[in-house]
Amino acid sequence: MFDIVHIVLTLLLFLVLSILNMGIIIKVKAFFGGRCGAPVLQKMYDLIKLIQKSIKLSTTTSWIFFAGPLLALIVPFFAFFFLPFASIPPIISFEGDFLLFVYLFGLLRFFTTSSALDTSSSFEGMGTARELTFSFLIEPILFVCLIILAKGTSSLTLFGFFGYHILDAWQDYSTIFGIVVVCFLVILLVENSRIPFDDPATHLELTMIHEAMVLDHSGPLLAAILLGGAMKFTVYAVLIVDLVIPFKTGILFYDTLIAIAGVLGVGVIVGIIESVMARLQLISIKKVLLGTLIVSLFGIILITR
Amino acid sequence: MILLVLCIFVISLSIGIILIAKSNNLRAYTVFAVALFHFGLSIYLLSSHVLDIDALSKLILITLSILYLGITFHGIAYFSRCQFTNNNKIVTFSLIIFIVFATLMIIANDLISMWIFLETASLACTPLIYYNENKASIEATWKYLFLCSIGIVLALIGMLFISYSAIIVGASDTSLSFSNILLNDKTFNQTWLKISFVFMFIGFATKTGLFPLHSWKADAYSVEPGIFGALMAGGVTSISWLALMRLIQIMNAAGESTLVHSVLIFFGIISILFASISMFNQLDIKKILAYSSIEHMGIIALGLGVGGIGIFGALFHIFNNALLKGGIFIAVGNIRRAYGQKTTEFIRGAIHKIPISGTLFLVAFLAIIGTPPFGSFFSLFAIIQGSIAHSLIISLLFLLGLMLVFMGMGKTIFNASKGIPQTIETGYKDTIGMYLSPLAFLCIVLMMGLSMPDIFKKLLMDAVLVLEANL
Amino acid sequence: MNASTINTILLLVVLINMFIMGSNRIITAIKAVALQGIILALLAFFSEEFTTKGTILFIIIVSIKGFIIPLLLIHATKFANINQEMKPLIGYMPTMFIDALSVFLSFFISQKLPLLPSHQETIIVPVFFATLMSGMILIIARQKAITQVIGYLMMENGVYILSSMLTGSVTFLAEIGVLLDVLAGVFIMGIMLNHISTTFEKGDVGKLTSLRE
Amino acid sequence: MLFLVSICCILGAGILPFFWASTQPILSDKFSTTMHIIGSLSGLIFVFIQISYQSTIQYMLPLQTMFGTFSVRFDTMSMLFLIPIYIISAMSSLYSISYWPTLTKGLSVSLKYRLYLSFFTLFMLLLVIADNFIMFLICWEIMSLLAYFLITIDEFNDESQSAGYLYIIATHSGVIALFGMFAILQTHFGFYDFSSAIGNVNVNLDFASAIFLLGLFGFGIKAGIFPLYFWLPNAHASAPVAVSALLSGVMIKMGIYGIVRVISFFISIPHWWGWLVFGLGIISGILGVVYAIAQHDIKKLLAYHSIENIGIIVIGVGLAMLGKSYHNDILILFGLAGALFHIINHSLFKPLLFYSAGSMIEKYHTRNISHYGGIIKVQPLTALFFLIGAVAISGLPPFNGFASEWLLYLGMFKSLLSTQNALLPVIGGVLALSVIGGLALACFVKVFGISFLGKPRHIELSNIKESAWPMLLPMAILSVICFILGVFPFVVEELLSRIVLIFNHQPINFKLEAMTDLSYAYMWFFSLFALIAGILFYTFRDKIQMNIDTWACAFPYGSSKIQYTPASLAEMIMGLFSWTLKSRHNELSVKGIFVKKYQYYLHQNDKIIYFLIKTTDAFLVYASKIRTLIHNGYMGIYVLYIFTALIIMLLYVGQ
Repeated sequence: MFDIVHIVLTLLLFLVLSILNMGIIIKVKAFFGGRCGAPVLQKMYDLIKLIQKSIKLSTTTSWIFFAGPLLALIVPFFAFFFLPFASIPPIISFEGDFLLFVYLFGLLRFFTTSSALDTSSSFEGMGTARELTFSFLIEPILFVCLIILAKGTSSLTLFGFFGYHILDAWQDYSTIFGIVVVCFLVILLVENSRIPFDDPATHLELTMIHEAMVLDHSGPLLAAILLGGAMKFTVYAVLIVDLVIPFKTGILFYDTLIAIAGVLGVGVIVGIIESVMARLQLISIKKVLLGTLIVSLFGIILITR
Repeated sequence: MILLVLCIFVISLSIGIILIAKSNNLRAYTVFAVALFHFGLSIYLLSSHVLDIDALSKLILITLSILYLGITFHGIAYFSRCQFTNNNKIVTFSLIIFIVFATLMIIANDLISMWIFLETASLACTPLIYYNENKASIEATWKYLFLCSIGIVLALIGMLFISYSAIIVGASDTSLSFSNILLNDKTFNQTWLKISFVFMFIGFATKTGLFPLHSWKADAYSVEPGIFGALMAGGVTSISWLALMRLIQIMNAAGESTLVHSVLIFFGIISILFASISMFNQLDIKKILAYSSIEHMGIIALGLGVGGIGIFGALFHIFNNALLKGGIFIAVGNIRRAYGQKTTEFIRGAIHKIPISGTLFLVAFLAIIGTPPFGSFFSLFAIIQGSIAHSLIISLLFLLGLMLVFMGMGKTIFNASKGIPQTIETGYKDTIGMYLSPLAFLCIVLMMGLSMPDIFKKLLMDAVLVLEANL
Repeated sequence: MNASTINTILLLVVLINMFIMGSNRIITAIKAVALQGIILALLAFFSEEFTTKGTILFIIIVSIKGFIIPLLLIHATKFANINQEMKPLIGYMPTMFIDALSVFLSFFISQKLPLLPSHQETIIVPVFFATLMSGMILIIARQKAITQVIGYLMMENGVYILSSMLTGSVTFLAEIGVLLDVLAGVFIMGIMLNHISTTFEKGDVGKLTSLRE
Repeated sequence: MLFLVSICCILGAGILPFFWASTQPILSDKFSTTMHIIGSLSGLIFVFIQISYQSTIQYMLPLQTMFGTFSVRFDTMSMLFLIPIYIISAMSSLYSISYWPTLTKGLSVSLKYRLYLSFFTLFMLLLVIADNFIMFLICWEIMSLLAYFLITIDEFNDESQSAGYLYIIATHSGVIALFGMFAILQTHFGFYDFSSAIGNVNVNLDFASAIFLLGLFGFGIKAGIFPLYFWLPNAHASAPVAVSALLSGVMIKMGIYGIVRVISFFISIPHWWGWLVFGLGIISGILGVVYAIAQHDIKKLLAYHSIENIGIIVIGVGLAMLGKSYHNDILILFGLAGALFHIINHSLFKPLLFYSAGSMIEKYHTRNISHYGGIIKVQPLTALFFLIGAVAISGLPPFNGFASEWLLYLGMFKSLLSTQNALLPVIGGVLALSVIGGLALACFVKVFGISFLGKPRHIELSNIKESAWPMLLPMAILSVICFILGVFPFVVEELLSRIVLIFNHQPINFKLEAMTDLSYAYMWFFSLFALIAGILFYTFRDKIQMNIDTWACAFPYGSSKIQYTPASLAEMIMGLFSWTLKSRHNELSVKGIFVKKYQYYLHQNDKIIYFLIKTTDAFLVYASKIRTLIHNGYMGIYVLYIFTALIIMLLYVGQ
């Protein structure tokens, strides 16, 4: 009984954190811009507003158009089931769960891109092409990180990666894990289409990546996508926090507090990055990602030495 | 004795009929009757011990007899089609002469008479090439005749040398009967023996058509009618292989088998490789069969050269090759008649235009390149095994050659047999007389592959024993 | 007949070879080959003991080699309107040079071969090789069919040297050498037939090089 | 017994139409299909019984050749390969009721089609159970030939004729290599059948490498491993769809079957064998998918995906080989099990994709996906099945493609932890699989998005209807199997680990066990999905209004041709792989103020096939020059050959 309550509470916390994080990024950016900025809960208001609207569909769309937003909502939520948060063990954990974790996001990508193509808009086609290319490029980086983590912690579950052994692993492989953290940060930025890889706030369709794909989603569908995006961000943030804050106090309350602070901290960092950096040229994104891949390969060489 | 009289009677009767008869049909029937008689005779010779002939001769005899029977059966239908265009007096006469001398050559028991009969039999084929009486056929005839004559001269020189090699060691018996040559293995001077081997090998190999002695083949096979091509590619080559195998026997007896083997392997490999690259972009379906013939001569040479199970394969392959070449040449002849052309520029979709001959053509092709479960596959496989037991490099070259052959030959054959036929109307239709013999040949080869009769297997094994080098 | 006489006559045969190599008219070459054949027949006849069978053989060979075949050839050239030119594929001087080389080669080879003592002092074997090779060279170096027949006749003369002089005891083989001449006759027929078939078309009579890839 | 029944039924499916197809064409098609399905069902029952009894049966047949008696042997590996043969051939037969009706295609060609189809199935069945080498070769060759006749069954299509030619030369070259391989096994090792050779060939002897290389070449051509896949795209593209499904789904797996069998002969394996196979697997996997993205011809694209999947399978086999040579049991177990599982999976989803592609091609008479668009509107079921196939082949959960890739990944990660040796292949394999996965996803988003979604580009959709049930039913069945195998992959665990024993000759300390956890996770996922989707649907079902045009930057939506094309969608990824591609495009030059009608094309093609064809052409020209040179018509020259041969031989004898 306690377990179910536990789970529900964690999931609720996760939802709240997701919405908060988006607000925090906006707040940080506003701070750097010298503005006051929207309230931290602005995103929630947006979602509520969107949910009340009706769903306007283009005549070219089909049921695939719904699959994208639906999965965008479900997959990040489900992915959180695999992650340890603070000292709370994950709901599902088995050998090789990290592969399912990665490939579920693949499934998500399949359907978001498909639903983008469902509109027959050429902007969305453009966005799809970019999204596919960049996600294809970060795939190997992610796997290199996973190899390093698996090797470093000698386990094959996400819980194992970020759970009990992580502290020892940090002591043994601090440099390499540093690389992993950087890689995860890059992955987080790319996957969640943040600056410098993509600008979610741009107004020009031609330069968008992820945003271009959701041009035709309206009302509750857009709300699903936005909430899903926020959850996805938080999932990655939790990954980073689990990695960066390996030590546990052993008391659930403090651990949770630290973790929450960590997740919000990731939001702050991303906000800072978005404020101080400009968006990269499309062409140079490939180079940056390839560079990251090479850096991560160094990590592999170091760990298997 | 009675047999001899009977033979002479049959031969003279048939020649008489051919000379007197007024119609092409009657001559064709006569030749077929001779073939039937010959078939019966071969069966009799195989089963009895009237003539003391060895298994090698028996094998070639039965091969030739089956082939000849099929060809002459096809001849009945064939000649009745061109009733009024060509007179077949000379051709049928040559056919009779050929089979008579070929048989004599097979049962000959000394080198000189073997040589004479072989040359006569091969010269008897010249009218067959000339049958169409046009410019191309005369040139091909000329080349065949001339190159064969060069071969004849060289073989004669070889025999003179072998007798000299007997003289020089002061042997008492200098006659060139096989029993003498094979038994008294030390009565020859080795140097002269080797030189004579070279001359005789080149001489006889000119008739088999190993590269680079092959030059007449493509011309002769491409100009003559398919039915005669069948006889030459199946029959003449087989009997000249018999001559070559006698040579091998002689050299084995003299303890020079290593030399023979290396020579055979060398010629085998270069024949296969040359034939394989010659087949590319070859539009003439008869020429491609000529090159295929060169290739198979190479395969047989290789099989005999590598020894072991390769000899078995080679002997079996002689049999298969004779029948398959016979079958495919007849089928090609039918196709050529149906289209009036012999290049794939015009021949397309043969299996639609003349379904039975076209299909036979395709299947015979598949059998020729060694598709299981035809007998040719087993012989080929045995030769591959032999060559692998001998040397890996050689067998790899061999396999490479086989692949190239398929690439080159397949293109032409598939183009010819598949696709959409052009509407050339020649009025030709398949009749049972036109396709029965290739069908029968294919069936025999297939049967040999799936379940070889024990009697035939024993024959092959005995023939292998004859050829095996007792080092 | 002693060895030196035989050698002198055989040298004459070699000289005739050279002469044919150098001659640029077909009729001259035909006549030279005929002469060579007669000389060889005489040589064989006088080097053996006198027998009736030998005489008959001698008469047959002289008539075939010396008269029938050459006359047939000459007739064929006229019948088929064949130009008297040799049409060399390789020039006259190079041919002669190659032929000379082949003679040296023949002598070189023959030294290495084991021979009966009686044959060692004569030059039968080298002359055989030289004549054989000369015939081959003529066939290779000249384009026309008729010159190739001449070359073939030379080869055949070479074989005759071998069969009559070296292996005299195996007379049967020597006799069947005559059969080769029959072939030569067939060739000539072929040339005539070719003439018949090509009279109506323009083309190089007697070259027979149209069948190729 | 059941097996005999199945063989007879399948035989009957091919032969019986000859008796009454002329009078009752429709009924005869259905009857033939029924026979085939009955045969397959009885065969499948036989297979499952055998698997559950775990017995190996061996029969001698009354056919004796000089190279041993024909014999058949049912071991676990044969059983595994029998399953797809039965399923897919029955599906193809069913599909053909609509796809190849006797009524419209013509009597004689349909009879041939049915005949070839049943014999093709039959010889594949016999091939898998053949024990004697000669019987194996016979079945192999006849199967290859029948495939050729099936590819070129459309005589009026020059494309399929030339593709067939390419196929047949490739496959025959492979067969010749196999002749060589089996000849070595017989002469140097004295083995005449598989059962005696398995685990008995000592690798230290000479010729072991020759066996391996010849086998890899011969079987690799059939499987379509880089760089021997050159025949595959064209053959798959121009064959009838039901045949392509069989070729891609089943026939090319026979190559893998051969490779695994050959490797299982050896007691131990040198390191370089495993590296070679593994490297070839990686290259074919990546290049296959890259070329697939570049393709716009849907069947060719699927064909390249076969190369990719074969690459994945070969990676697994290579891992198993490396495991064997490095004594790493985990790699053997997971590598081979993953490969075998992927074989089954690929043989399910690839036919599914081919069938659904065929259902489109049948209606629109073009294979070029840039002409399609919006098909989901008129053929919703085809679209659904294609989508399932696409998700499965991209290796995404919850379908079977993911399950097998997951197994491979897991094996690699496990061996990463357990030992220090063979780290490099593991890392390489993981990266390769991830790259392949990402690219495959991109590719199928492209195919699915371009052909089914959006608006029709060149084709009028108004009078097009969904395909008939015989075409849909096979897709439905395969989709269901894909889903079941994806969600409950543990059903094959036992079977796979038993086959690994055949390969390894000795027990393995590890077990495949984690697969139940996967199903458990899926259960969570599905319940979550149902919950959320249900709630959302219930809440928002009234709010849907479908009455606007797509957003076009505040302009009215223009022509449907302004949609993204397959080329433009793939351009960005292809930019990364431009060095492997042969591209051809016209100048992009728009002149003047008022732009006139302008066409731009971009064709990106396989550089390797291009290179091979170019070299072959050059070789052919050279070869025919040699022939012309040698066969020049001059008699003197011919005599010169004889003369030269004489002189050379004399010199040889003289020395």
